[in-house]
Amino acid sequence: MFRKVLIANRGEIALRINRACHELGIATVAIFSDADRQSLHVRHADEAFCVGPGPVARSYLNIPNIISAALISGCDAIHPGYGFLAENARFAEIAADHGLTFIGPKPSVIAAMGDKATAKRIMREAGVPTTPGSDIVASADEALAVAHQIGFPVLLKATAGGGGKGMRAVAAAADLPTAFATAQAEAEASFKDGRMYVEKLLVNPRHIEVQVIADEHGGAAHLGERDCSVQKPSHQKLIEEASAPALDPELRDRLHAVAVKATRAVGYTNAGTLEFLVSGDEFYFMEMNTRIQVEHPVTELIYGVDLVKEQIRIAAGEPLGFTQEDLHPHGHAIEVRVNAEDPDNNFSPAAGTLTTVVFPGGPGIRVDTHVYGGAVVPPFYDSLLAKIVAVGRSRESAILRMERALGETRIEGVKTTVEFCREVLANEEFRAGGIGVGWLPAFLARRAAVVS
Amino acid sequence: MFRKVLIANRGEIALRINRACHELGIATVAIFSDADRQSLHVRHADEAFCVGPGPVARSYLNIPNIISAALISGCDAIHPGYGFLAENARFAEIAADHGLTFIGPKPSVIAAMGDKATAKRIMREAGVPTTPGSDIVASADEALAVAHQIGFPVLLKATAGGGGKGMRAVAAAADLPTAFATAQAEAEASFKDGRMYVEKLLVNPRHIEVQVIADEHGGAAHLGERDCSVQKPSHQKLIEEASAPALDPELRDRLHAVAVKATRAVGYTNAGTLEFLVSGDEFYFMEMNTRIQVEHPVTELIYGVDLVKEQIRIAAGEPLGFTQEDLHPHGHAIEVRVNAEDPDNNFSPAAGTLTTVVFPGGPGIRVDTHVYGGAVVPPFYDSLLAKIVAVGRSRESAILRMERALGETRIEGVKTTVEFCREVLANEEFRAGGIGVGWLPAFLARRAAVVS
Amino acid sequence: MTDDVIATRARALAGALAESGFARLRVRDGETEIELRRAPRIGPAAVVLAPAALAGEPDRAAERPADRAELVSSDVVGIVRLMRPAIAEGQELEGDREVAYVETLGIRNPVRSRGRGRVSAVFVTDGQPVEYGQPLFSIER
Amino acid sequence: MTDDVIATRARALAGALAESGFARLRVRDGETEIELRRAPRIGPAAVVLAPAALAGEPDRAAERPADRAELVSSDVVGIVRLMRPAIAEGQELEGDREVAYVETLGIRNPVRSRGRGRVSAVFVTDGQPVEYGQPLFSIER
Repeated sequence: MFRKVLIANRGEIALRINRACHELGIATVAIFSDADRQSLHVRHADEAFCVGPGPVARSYLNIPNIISAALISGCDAIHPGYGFLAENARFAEIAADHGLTFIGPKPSVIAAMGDKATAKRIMREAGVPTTPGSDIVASADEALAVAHQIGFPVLLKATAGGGGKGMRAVAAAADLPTAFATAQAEAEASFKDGRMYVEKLLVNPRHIEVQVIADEHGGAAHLGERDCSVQKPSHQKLIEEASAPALDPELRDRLHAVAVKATRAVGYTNAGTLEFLVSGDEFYFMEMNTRIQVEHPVTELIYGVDLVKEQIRIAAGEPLGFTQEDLHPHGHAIEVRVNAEDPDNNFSPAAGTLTTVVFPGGPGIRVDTHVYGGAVVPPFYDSLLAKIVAVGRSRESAILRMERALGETRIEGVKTTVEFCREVLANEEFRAGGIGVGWLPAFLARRAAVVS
Repeated sequence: MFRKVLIANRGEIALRINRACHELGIATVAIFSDADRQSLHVRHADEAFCVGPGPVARSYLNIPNIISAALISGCDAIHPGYGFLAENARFAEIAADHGLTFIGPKPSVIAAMGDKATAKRIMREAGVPTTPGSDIVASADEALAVAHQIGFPVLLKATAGGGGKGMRAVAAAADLPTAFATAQAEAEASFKDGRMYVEKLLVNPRHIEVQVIADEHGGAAHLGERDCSVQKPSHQKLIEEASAPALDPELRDRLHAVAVKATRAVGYTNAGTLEFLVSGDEFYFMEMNTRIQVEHPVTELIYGVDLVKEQIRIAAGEPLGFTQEDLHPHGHAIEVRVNAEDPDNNFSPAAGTLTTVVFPGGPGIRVDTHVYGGAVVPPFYDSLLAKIVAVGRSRESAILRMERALGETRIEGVKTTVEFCREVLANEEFRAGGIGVGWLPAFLARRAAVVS
Repeated sequence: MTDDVIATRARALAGALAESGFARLRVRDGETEIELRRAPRIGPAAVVLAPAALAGEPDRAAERPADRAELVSSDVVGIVRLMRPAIAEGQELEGDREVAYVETLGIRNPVRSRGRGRVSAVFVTDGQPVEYGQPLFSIER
Repeated sequence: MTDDVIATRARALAGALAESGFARLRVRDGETEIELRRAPRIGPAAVVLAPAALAGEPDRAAERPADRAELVSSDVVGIVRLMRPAIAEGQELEGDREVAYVETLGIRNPVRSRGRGRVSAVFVTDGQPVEYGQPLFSIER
């Protein structure tokens, strides 16, 4: 087992990793930017290094300073968390070159899954259903031919795309040439890579993802699925659940089986997530995240497995402590992301000082957070302040518990998503279960119409 | 099910009950003293009534004002929590007389278990082993005869005793007459009841208690045992665990079986706890607590049962939602009591304003508390500020998790038991498991010797 | 602001005043002005509740004999019953009569006027539930 | 207090000063006095670290040309290497020479003296690990 781990992240996930390390008896080294000097992740680590000023490019993405901090402090491994350098294959390689174990899959797997077109091709070859569509198309005409073949509506996507850039939804043939030209221009400008492909556009699918885990000795298992269909118009997840409600048991079994098969096929090691779009009784591979996810606690709560500890054990060469047969979910878990955002203003992020911070407690409640009364929310980073997670025997009891937990929560100083999420939880359609990714944007539109 | 419940308590247990009610869709009414106006239990309840000034006799023990608040606000039930009026049979009767359901066992059972000598006799008759000893003895001579029969050391106890008053340990026959006289005088002065009995004094036994639950339809089950042997010299519990470590499986099974048998024999309904002293491979009934215990969360965490919700359901006439066969413990849980006390000064309680309050979070951690940054700790009440509970797959992982959780905890403004409990958790004898109730006082004595 | 709300706020402010160590606290909020002064005599902080009109007359408000107003509060949780003729604002009191009682589990807890004075405010209506410490009325002595 | 500790505190105080909007901050703690003044020029806050002896000479401390002291900090995380002859307190500097470098993953990040001045404090020793923003030395210009 490792003696000392550098945590190449900030915020709640840095604390999460710090907790796992300490519970395993491993010393920790935090990194921080000038803006995070007072952060809890710095206070709780055994050592801490300032690696740069507030802006991420100069601190949390500053590979030389981060690797240097790991070497100076005598670390033998680096945990990247999520975001920042978590899916940066080059960072993983540089770490390895300096004798540091990167807690995650092999760099080649990170790189393959990081390229969307490559990932889709690999998965298709492994027998995983992917959205009907093309490989790279050379022109708008070629895209049009594919679109006619798979049927409208379609999605034009840049293979290097991300954050909605280089992507256009096209409802009819007449609109395609213009959409292709603008999306390609956007991709060239943003990513210096204008390669485009065409995909069938699913109407209001569900976002369902499967948690997988694999060791370096051939052991692999899934830890069920999560439903992350409550997404902001920006496609960012807001509320997640495990298990997925109102999901056909046969479809669920197929999802799980395909996920484990794919994990083995790509030679995956460590924890990962396969994201699928589910439409009717079909599912399509979307992407694989080669890291721990924000929403991993809902899985932990129903499976009783500490995923971050497992990540560390696997990276240290240990075999999985369980087989598929040992894993049985109990109850239902739901997570609400408490973001420093204004839901009434397009979820625009807020920065400032948190004057009051009271989190919920009691039975069935888990809170993962790095903030406290008096903490400053810097303007440079993700707006996630806390994850509140509720577990109950049934989905209904978990939702009721979450409602009372949000009722206990008091955060003052910045606007947050707490009250908005209470509205969502109270909604009958949400409560019925099985909503698609288009539901929250439609809910927001209805809500705005009522207000105005 | 009830529509509205009055919570006749304060502090963390009032919040705990409030949570259970809200998760069941029941409205709540809090009561509070003038000193608790800013308390979270007041803020989170649907309604709140001030029932008197700070001192408990005029507020939290003020039966007319409490019942009146319940009637005025239209409650149909009262949950007493622990302490205060929780084991006051008269309060339960008065509530019933006013048409309010008392969430607990029948008043007659509360009364019978509240008298130690009666409780022991009833249990003995039900086939539960009790400490060898006498019924009421009329004189020191009679006590001496009993002592010779059961063997020294013995304990002289007032049947009305409590808090160590009217109790004397006697090592040899020569010391008995004087001890008897002083203990009896003390009992007469304190309780106006000088009736005494004699009991075998067990040397450094373990305090192990069994959680039981029974409905009004003949359903009864146990939820395993808790080890509460880490006790301050005042016999107050400080750290509790479920399950009990290093306990012979056969002895454990006997304890569980006897507890359920006794529960049925006394016609017990609702949640209760049978406390035993365990010495070698024998166990002896000590007392039965006819209420929820402070340390109930350790049981909840390993059994996945919400005991307070079950209390409410049972009082509303519902049958238990499970049978003994449905109940299986998973993992190990440990609770640390964070008290506003100075461990270096005989755990003398402290009052004041909490300038900083940061509680731990993350996987496997539950916090039950009513305090927050800026909260005032009044001088009138129990010193319990918070219960931090950790659950893990094994006792070792639960202890490691608790150590990191206590490391994250920051409470400033009053002295607390946090750092002291970390010392206890780090101790090899504690970690080995199976220590007796004499262990912590001895640990304190050794510690004081080192310091001086 | 209803009298109920004013009373609740006044009680909260009285707590704040007691803790602050200041002798006087004035809060103006829209149409209502609440002023509290620490009573020089033994007893709870005196409370003066000035109606809206006074907000425009600061001088008069400042000159009022505020430290001579006495707050009469409930000692129990129960239902308040006003004796006939019902006590009213502006009424002059004499002697020591039972002006109201608070009923708790069928027991009558009398509230007495305790000497001369002028009723400066009545915070409760007949049949209203009250908690411990809730102001019933204030009397200028 | 070791220089290490002083440096750490000075950096924390510099942050506090920057946030406060005040032009000057002085902390006296036992034998050490740390005084910070906002630099009138563009650039980071100037830091003056006064040794213990100065605590008894408030006038001199107040009169020092504090706003002319410049703090030289590390821009990277790495190991500091002092060039020979090693920079020392009291040393007069001229020109723009490389007085040290910080080694990060084998890359040499030079630290230059940038003109005339007198070394008023050296906070690091040769071979010491430093983090981003860690003061290396201060120079009075």
